[in-house]
Amino acid sequence: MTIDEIQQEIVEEFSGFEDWMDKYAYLIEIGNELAPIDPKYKIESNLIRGCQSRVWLHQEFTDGKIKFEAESDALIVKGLVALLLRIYSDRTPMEILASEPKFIDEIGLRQHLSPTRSNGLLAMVKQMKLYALAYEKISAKK
Amino acid sequence: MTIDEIQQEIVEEFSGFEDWMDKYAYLIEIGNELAPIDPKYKIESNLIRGCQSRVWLHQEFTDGKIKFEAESDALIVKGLVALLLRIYSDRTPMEILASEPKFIDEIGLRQHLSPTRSNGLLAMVKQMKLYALAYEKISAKK
Amino acid sequence: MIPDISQIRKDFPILDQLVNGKPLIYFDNAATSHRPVQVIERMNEFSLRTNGNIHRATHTLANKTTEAFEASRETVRKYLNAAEVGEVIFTHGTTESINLVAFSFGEAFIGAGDEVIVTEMEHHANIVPWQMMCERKGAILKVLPFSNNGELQIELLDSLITEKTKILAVAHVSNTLGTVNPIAEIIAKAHLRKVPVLVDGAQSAPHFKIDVQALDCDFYAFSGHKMYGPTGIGVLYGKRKWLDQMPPFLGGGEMIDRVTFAKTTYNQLPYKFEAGTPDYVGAIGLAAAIQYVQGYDHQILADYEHQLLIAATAKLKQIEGLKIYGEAQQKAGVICFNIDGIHPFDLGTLLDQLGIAVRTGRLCADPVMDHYNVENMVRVSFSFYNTMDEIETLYKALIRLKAMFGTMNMNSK
Amino acid sequence: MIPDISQIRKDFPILDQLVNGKPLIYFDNAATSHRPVQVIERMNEFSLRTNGNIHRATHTLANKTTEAFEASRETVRKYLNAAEVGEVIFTHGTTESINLVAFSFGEAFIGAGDEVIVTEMEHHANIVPWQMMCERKGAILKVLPFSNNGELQIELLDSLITEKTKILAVAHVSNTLGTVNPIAEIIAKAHLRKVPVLVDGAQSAPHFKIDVQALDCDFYAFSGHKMYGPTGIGVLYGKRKWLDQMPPFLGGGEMIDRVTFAKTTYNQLPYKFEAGTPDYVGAIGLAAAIQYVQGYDHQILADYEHQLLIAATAKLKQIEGLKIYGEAQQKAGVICFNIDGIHPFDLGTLLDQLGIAVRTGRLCADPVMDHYNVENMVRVSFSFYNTMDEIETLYKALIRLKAMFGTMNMNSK
Ligand SMILES: Cc1ncc(COP(=O)(O)O)c(C=O)c1O
Ligand SMILES: Cc1ncc(COP(=O)(O)O)c(C=O)c1O
Repeated sequence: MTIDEIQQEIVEEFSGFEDWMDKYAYLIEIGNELAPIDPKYKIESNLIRGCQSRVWLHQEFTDGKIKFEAESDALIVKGLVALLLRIYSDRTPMEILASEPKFIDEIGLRQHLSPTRSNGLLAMVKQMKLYALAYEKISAKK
Repeated sequence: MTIDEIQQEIVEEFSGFEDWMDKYAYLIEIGNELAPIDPKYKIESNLIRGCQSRVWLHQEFTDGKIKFEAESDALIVKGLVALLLRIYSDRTPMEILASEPKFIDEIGLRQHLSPTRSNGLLAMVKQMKLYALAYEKISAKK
Repeated sequence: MIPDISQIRKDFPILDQLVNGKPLIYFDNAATSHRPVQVIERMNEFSLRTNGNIHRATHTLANKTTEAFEASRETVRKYLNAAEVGEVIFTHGTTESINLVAFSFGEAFIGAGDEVIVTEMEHHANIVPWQMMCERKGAILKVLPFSNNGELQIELLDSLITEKTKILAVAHVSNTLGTVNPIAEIIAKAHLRKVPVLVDGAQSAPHFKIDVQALDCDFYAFSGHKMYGPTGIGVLYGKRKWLDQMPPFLGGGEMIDRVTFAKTTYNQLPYKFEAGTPDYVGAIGLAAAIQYVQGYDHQILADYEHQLLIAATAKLKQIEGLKIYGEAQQKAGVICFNIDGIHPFDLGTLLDQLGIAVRTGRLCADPVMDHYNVENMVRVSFSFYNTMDEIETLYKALIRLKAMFGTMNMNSK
Repeated sequence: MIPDISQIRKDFPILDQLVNGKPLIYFDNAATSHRPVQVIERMNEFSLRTNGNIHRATHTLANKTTEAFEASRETVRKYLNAAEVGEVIFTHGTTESINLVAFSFGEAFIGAGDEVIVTEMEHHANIVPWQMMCERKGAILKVLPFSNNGELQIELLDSLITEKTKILAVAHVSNTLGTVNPIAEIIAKAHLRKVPVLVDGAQSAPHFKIDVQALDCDFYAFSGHKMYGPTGIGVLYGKRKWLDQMPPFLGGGEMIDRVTFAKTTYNQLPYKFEAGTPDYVGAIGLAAAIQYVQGYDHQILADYEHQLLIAATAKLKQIEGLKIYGEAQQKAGVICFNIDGIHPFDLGTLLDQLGIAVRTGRLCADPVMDHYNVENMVRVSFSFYNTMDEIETLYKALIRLKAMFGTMNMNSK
């Protein structure tokens, strides 16, 4: 599936929830189910420090695709991290650079990506794009 | 005449003016007519520095009475200075300490004695009282 | 006696709104309180009728403004029971007040090897200015620790103070632990050793009537926006004997007597420390806030806030896995806690969905986080416009959210 | 083109009042301007609906407040055409902005024997902070003089700048002489010698649209209350390359990354320089003021103000014995003068009786007083809400008062 298709899929998953409570419960659930990042990657240099919650982001570039692993200490953030990984991990740099995580807006959780909400999520998206940009350049050189 | 009588006299003099313009014109006139202070007294230690205008105050104590001389660079202030001298100069320390320059209020110029109006006038009154207090103490000791 | 809260709430129309579809419950008063309409109206009236820049003016608007500004100073002086208005300096908040003292007291009195004491429970605003000054001066910052229950270990004070100790800075009320520190006792101890004391009153001024002379503190700092006044205004009280010896902090208009390029002389107190156009509208708003609070019996408001604290504490303690940080004998207006297995960010986010505003995070008190070895906390803080019903609603919300996470944690085990 | 002034005046109800029984004529705009109802309403609405302390919060009111505060920063950034919001720091006014730079730039870059250049026409706020810093650092303050007509002697700049010169601070518009300094030229000259330039924009921001990138200034400071915004808020623009290298000014909340007693690390720009709870209501008011002004064509307002200046200058010059201080080619919004034999205090007092608000005194510019060897001056300063009729009334009032003193002076001769 393309990034956009997965985003669409997520939006549909969330459209079932009438109550915000169910929506957050679901987020928490998928946050809870996200496989923990390998402890050896839970290091300072992978840490994106929001004021309220922390996100660790690790990546590897193989076969032209970036594989991301990530985790957060807050479950709601971790749920959102899981969704972001679902769309952005295992993608080519070009794919990552070409798309925005607009699903967050559409499922009514835009506030969590606001630049004034320092939970680390927006910084995580930025960081993923930066990696994509870097690998893009490297690939182009080859 | 007592201080209070002179204050009453001044209030009557001013009651004739209907227009503020005439009142200020009169103030300026008496300011203008005030004999200048002897230049040798126009010294830093006699200077009361308001932000807007300056007042020089000199005093001498003879025969139980304080004689004040004063001047200001602003004419309106000088007019008020003249009125203050008229009531406070050549008085005993007791007389000075016992009375307030309430005429200023009564002739509608109270604002010029406001503590927030730094034209030097309020400081001049305070200074005259301080001299009176000092001489009072000296006289009492004798 | 309980004040008529429903009447009081009418003065705070901001409270009467829905947030995320639920009636707002505002439990973030320690961060900033709301302003009654009386304060806003006074500022409006002033801006729309009187506004003129203050001091050194001959025209009516400016003179009325100067008078209103100085009358506000007198209102603050009376409220604090300062000896004279020269000791009441308008700043832009607690933070600026403390920075002013750290800088100017530091310039006057602190040299290499000297010592400054703060406590482990201070807000960053009462740590960092001292750190910065100590670094500049080569001085040493020493720390009075607190016990796990949230009380300062006063018994260590005597050994902490040395010949080198130049000043001690302590919060009256902690913004995390809620502890009301025994500052009269601390001040007495410090004064025995000739050490002056700065009291950070950011969290006490909103709750208690302060008497700086009775406390005998050397400096007292607070913010308008935490005590029903506007943002951007605060106060530094300082004893004249110190302020007179301290050099100015900021340079500019009004703090000047006479400027030449060769030499500048400074104005008298309080103006020496008020450089630039002061926030006179803010000062007038702060005075209106003080007058608003004084319209009530201060003790009755304080007692009521205490009842809220007691009730909330009792309720929260019923929640299994909830840990309260700070259980000092004397507490005021603030409860910090965590619930096992729930991240404060998650809790804050979900409470917000229920219309309940609490603060979460590190609360500008990293050393307190480190003390308890946690990354974040949840804080609820009260004002006299809060109600017992709101506490009940908070309790129920926490139970509900806990259940939501309870199932989750099961899954992950 | 002349804007519709009667329409504009409706936004400033304060102008529509009697002072001493006469219609108010407000010619003290350089001291402080008035605020349109749009600014006041925006602040009220905010205080009554949204208020919550900013940053690091999970609840709705605080987040809306943070968003409004940061949106205000963006409004300022656009207005100044700064490259990024990190370069836009909210302070409490021009004075604090300049003190911030004097302190933090001083800490970073200035040592014993280094030199700082200011000009002879600066407001005290752009002299004293540098003096204080130079005294602390053992640095030297040098002065670029102006000619009697009120123009800076730019030709001396090249010889004034030495290897030791670390910074130059200059007003964009003088608050006494009204001179619009050729700051682009000054900046270019200074940059050739690698000297950064701080521009005191207190008197230019209210009159011109500013483009800090086009000017290429390193710092630009201004106050809200002089440009139709609230008191207690101001701005410091600074180039990132400098701000990044400068240590923080005040210590406290928000400017912190992480605090331990051993070591404290600081937040990124602009927060590094915004210690304590900012005056977010003030910032929102300032943004509303900028939006208000931008509702008009800026050039049209500026042109109109210029016409007022030209007309007033011509009128005043008709008065015998009236001397204008400052007759630079490029002037804006301000005329200072004296009338032979009449003390400014007397003139100000009597004009006030006629409802006309002017400023008198030393205007926080002692060196300018010393230059012309006078104790005081009278200043009239204009805003776009002033009218040609008001200038006519001022003229007539001066004639009338002069006559009043004329007779007097006769007497005393
Ligand atoms: C040129 C200039 N600089 C600085 C200032 C100081 O501004 P504020 O008092 O708002 O800090 C003023 C205002 O009087 C000014 O005219
Ligand atoms: C104890 C304490 N000190 C200082 C401050 C700083 O106050 P402000 O941000 O108003 O300067 C606060 C507010 O957060 C506080 O709670």
